[in-house]
Amino acid sequence: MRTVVPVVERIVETPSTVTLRFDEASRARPGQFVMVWVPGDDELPMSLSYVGARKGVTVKAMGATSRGILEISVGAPIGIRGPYGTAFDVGARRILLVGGGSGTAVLAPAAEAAMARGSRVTAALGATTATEMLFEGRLRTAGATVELATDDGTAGERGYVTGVVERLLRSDRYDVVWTCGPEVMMQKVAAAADLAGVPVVFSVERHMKCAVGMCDACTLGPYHVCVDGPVFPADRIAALPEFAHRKRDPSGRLVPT
Amino acid sequence: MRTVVPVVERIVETPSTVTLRFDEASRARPGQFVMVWVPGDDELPMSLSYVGARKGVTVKAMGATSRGILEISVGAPIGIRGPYGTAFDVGARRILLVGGGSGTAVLAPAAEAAMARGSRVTAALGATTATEMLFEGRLRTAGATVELATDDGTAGERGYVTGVVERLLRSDRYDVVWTCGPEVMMQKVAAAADLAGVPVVFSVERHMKCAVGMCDACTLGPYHVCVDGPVFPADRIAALPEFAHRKRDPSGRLVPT
Amino acid sequence: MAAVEVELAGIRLRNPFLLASGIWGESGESLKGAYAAGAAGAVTKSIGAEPRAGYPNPTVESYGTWGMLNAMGLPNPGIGEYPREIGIARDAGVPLIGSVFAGDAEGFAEVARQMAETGVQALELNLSCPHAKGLGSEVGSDPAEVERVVRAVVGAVQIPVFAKITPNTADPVALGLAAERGGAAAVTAINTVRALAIDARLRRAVLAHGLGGLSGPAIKPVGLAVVWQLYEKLRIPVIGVGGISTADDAIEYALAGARAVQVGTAVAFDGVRVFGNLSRQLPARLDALGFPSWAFAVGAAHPPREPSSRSPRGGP
Amino acid sequence: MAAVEVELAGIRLRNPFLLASGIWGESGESLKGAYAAGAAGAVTKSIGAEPRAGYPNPTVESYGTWGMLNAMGLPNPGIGEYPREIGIARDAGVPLIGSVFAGDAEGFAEVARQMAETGVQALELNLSCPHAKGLGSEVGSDPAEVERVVRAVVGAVQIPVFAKITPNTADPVALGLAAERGGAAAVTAINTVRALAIDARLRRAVLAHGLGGLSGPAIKPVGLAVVWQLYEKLRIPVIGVGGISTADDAIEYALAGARAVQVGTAVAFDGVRVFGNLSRQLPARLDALGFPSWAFAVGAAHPPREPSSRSPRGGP
Ligand SMILES: Cc1cc2nc3c(=O)[nH]c(=O)nc-3n(C[C@H](O)[C@H](O)[C@H](O)COP(=O)(O)OP(=O)(O)OC[C@H]3O[C@@H](n4cnc5c(N)ncnc54)[C@H](O)[C@@H]3O)c2cc1C
Ligand SMILES: Cc1cc2nc3c(=O)[nH]c(=O)nc-3n(C[C@H](O)[C@H](O)[C@H](O)COP(=O)(O)OP(=O)(O)OC[C@H]3O[C@@H](n4cnc5c(N)ncnc54)[C@H](O)[C@@H]3O)c2cc1C
Ligand SMILES: Cc1cc2nc3c(=O)[nH]c(=O)nc-3n(C[C@H](O)[C@H](O)[C@H](O)COP(=O)(O)O)c2cc1C
Ligand SMILES: Cc1cc2nc3c(=O)[nH]c(=O)nc-3n(C[C@H](O)[C@H](O)[C@H](O)COP(=O)(O)O)c2cc1C
Ligand code: FES
Ligand code: FES
Repeated sequence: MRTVVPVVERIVETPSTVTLRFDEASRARPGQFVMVWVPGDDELPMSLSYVGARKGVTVKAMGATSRGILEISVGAPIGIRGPYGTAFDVGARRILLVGGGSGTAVLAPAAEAAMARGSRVTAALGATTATEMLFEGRLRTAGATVELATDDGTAGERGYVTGVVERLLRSDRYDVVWTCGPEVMMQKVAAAADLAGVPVVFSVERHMKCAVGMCDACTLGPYHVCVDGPVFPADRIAALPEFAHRKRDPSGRLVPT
Repeated sequence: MRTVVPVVERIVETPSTVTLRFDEASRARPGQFVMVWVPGDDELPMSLSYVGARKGVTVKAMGATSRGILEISVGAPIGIRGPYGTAFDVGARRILLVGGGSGTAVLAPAAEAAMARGSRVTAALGATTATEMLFEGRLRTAGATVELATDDGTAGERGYVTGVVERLLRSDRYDVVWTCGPEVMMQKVAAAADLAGVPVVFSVERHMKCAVGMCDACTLGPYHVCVDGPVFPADRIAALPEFAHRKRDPSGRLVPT
Repeated sequence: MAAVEVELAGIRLRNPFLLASGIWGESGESLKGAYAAGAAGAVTKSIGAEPRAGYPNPTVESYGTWGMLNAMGLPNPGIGEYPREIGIARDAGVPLIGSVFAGDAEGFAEVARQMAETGVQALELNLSCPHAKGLGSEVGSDPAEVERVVRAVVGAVQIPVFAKITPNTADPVALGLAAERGGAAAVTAINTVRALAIDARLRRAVLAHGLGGLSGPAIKPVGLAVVWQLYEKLRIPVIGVGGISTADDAIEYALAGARAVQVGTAVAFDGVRVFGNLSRQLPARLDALGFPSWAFAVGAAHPPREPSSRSPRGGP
Repeated sequence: MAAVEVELAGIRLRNPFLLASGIWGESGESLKGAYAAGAAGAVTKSIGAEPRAGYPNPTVESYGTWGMLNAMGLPNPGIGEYPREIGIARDAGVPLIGSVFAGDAEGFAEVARQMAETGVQALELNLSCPHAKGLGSEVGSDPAEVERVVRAVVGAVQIPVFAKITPNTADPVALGLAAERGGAAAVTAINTVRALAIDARLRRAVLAHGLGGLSGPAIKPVGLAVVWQLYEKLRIPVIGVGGISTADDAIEYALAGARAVQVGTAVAFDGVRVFGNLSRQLPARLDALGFPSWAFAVGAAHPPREPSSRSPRGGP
């Protein structure tokens, strides 16, 4: 269930993103998440960016807590609950992976697992700027074809990664698209894939408390993201009025995203 | 742990003794006891007189509760907790079994188990009168040599079974003596066996409540009869001042037996 | 097959199983989902006058299969926003019990009035949250306060009012009787048991709030005791809650005196499908135990009582 | 290796583990046996003025590995007979805490006086038996009564007096503070949690008495909460009890604020050898968790407090 483990490695991935590795024996599948407890601070859901016995989470600086996580040093103890939630089905043959910002964290282990089983992976990664590009090297090393987009054009195409995605979907055939990033981005990806007739899988985030499907904090329409997700077939959630436009705050109120 | 089962057979063994059979799957060894709960009345410790899947207890009319148990009819539900406590070591080759009154109840399944493994069993059974003799037929059927004693001489020798025991110990060699009955009787049996150099095993009774070694109701010197007993090597308890002479009442006071 | 319908303060329920407050009840879709899964109805999350974010994480700690500790801190969107959620569930036909909390009788009456306006069938007053300061348990552990709160709410609404009481008391019967005097239509028992988890490696309390409430199988014996005691002395029906995850657990509550039951933590262990399992298994289990109906089992473990000592309990 | 000796109200204990009252403590041989097995000392069975047979069987119900329910009904040989048992344990050098109960302050003072004469090192007042009518819990749930009882006993004896309080209360701190005001040298928490078991097949409560008290692992979080709360407000030491069966459980109690701990139900699960296991494992576990001694762990999960707000806690 819950365990307390020391951080055994701390890797600075980008100026705003750090990976923390820790040894934890549970079986996890790519797409699943853990609740990471920074003692004395909050406990936050984090996708596993490494799913083996030496697990990892890749954290982007957002608010106070995530910044706190970034600063955890090697040897410091953290609390881990999980793994929780649904996973990617790594059986597809030709996979297009679309990561926006730190969204790539959850896609990387899924891509690795799929490629290890013989799948062909193309990754379209977006970031604000070249130095913020996450896991480009990791994916190339694993054998993926990687295409980039940055807001400022410092790497790959200038503009949103959705442009790259549209081009890729036109020029090649895929069995599935996996995407994680801002919900508006994921919605655009889904729209493009729909045109191309390719099914899409989302990894989504909602405010989480219990992580065991009890407290209702993470509802998204009829679903609880902690147990029914975070990995969802896009067609189950893309059209929900609460997707891309609204989410629930910690009180359960619907607020604009 | 606790289970509620219907009585499936009711056998009148003697005018004052009835066996109730019930199906209960736990593994029990000869010598162990169960707590028999008569709903609405008390719960009492009873040795298992049958230890297989169809278990049995053989109850003698004493006070109100045991009389209540005697009157339970086939189909009525009873509560069973257990089996608890220590068992007879059925590995001995030549066994002398000494049962006083309903004490034979716990010896019979042990004798059967031993004979099934090739042991030779001689049984010395005592009772007030011929009609109160318990399990004589059962033991003979299983292959034991049976010798009897009754207070009124209506079966076997007139007098106490201890006389028979002394004679048997003189005329034959045994590896062990198993005995259950009044403690004064067991003490006499132990004295005789001591002279003959044969180790003795007692099955003893004390007031029981928890049956799991917690409440201290069943203390006998440094032992708790519910977990350290009821089957004891005689040399551990025969000389205790609390044996044969005193026991604890339900309040924990030492009272004369 | 044994009949399992229940009549509770004039509300007809298709079975005795209600979703307990605070589990799945923050959103209308979830209330609807519990009903679709098989629950007879749902108690909403406890709603207050204002939105509350609740305590920071960690808010839960689990103990294998026998228990769960939580200190959510009564997060809720506030009665201003909540009618939207109620609407979704009500339109789907879910029998709803609106749970509310406040710091005093006036506060309770006001939020209860607003909750009643949403069209719920009954109200449940959370007089028993063991870990939110000034909200519930302090009010809920004083019989005089309980009576005052219940009376104020009963005076403010037209629908039946249930009082949910705490097990963290020397005398649950005093609380139940106070609710009855105040005009409650039923008493719900129990809320969670005050508890705390420590992590020795981190040398601190696990939950951000420190104290929390224990729920799940471990508190079933505690809930049964309270229901048993209430049934002995109250005339109004008792709704049992605490550690129910099987039909047999529910039947034990019925035998102790519960007219209906609520299920909470089992949803975390088994998912909301637990309501389907429970409602499917109940008739067969009642049959096997020889009860012609659920109503027959209610209170059946108590020694027969003088007919005059309390009002008859009809069923279902 | 971490030091594990404890000083408790002037009594030096070789480790923090005491036998809890009511387990094994009816006979002198058993008190001696617990000490021989590794306990640092033993609390006696709660002794009253007169012999009591206790309730009829069934007196216990067990819940697999997580709990135990009992309603023994305070069986005891009475203070007239009990000195014989004490003598056996005392002669064997067992540090002894004599537990007593009565219906009111005068009764407590009288039986306490007689218990003190037997040569026990301290007294523990059972103010908390959840199921014996008129004996304990009624007295023990009213702070004013608790204070009165403790004061009466403290006035009647020369040895330290511990007050054992109930978890079945809205406000354990009020009870602890009352004991402190009355002159108690320590507070023991907790006794069992009021609970009940039903057998659906037999349609009745399992225990002959109906209500009983829950003990064992399931109540560890409940006991930790009470100890935590008491430690925050009391100046006298707290003795933790409830669900301890491993050295880690004990360390959690220490972190919550317990100076020493008692072990009860674990004896039913593991036998009295549990005391050997606990005392052997404790130093290694403290080492692994980075505590130089048991005393260091006491209260260590609490946020640092103003130095002036309470008396310093020395150790061991
Ligand atoms: C399934 C899942 C997987 C995630 N995986 C990653 C990941 O791999 N890497 C990563 O950097 N982030 C991930 N997140 C997001 C992460 O949990 C936090 O939301 C983010 O780190 C911001 O937290 P903060 O407290 O620093 O920000 P704050 O400034 O405190 O808050 C910013 C936003 O963070 C969100 N937030 C705060 N607390 C929570 C919470 N308990 N649950 C969800 N959101 C919360 C709120 O929506 C808030 O608006 C994931 C979230 C979910 C639900
Ligand atoms: C390990 C063990 C095995 C036993 N096996 C058998 C058996 O196979 N057949 C059989 O007929 N009897 C057996 N007994 C004895 C039985 O438990 C009762 O003591 C006996 O039936 C008389 O009970 P009563 O309530 O009818 O008598 P009462 O008239 O109520 O009391 C007579 C005596 O019974 C004893 N007694 C009452 N309650 C208990 C109790 N909870 N535990 C122990 N003794 C009690 C008391 O010593 C009392 O003095 C066994 C006892 C023990 C401890
Ligand atoms: C996560 C969680 C949140 C809860 N929130 C509330 C609440 O808001 N209002 C309330 O009256 N009870 C609340 N409860 C208590 C439950 O309704 C129920 O009384 C308790 O959990 C015991 O039932 P269970 O063992 O089936 O969970 C909550 C319980 C849990 C576990
Ligand atoms: C069988 C049994 C008998 C008990 N008798 C007493 C008693 O006489 N006096 C008392 O103060 N506590 C009594 N208790 C309570 C224990 O001392 C202890 O407070 C409680 O069981 C919690 O600890 P545990 O979980 O380690 O058992 C008894 C508990 C049990 C299980
Ligand atoms: S986080 Fe509690 S239901 Fe999902
Ligand atoms: S019957 Fe309780 S210790 Fe043996």
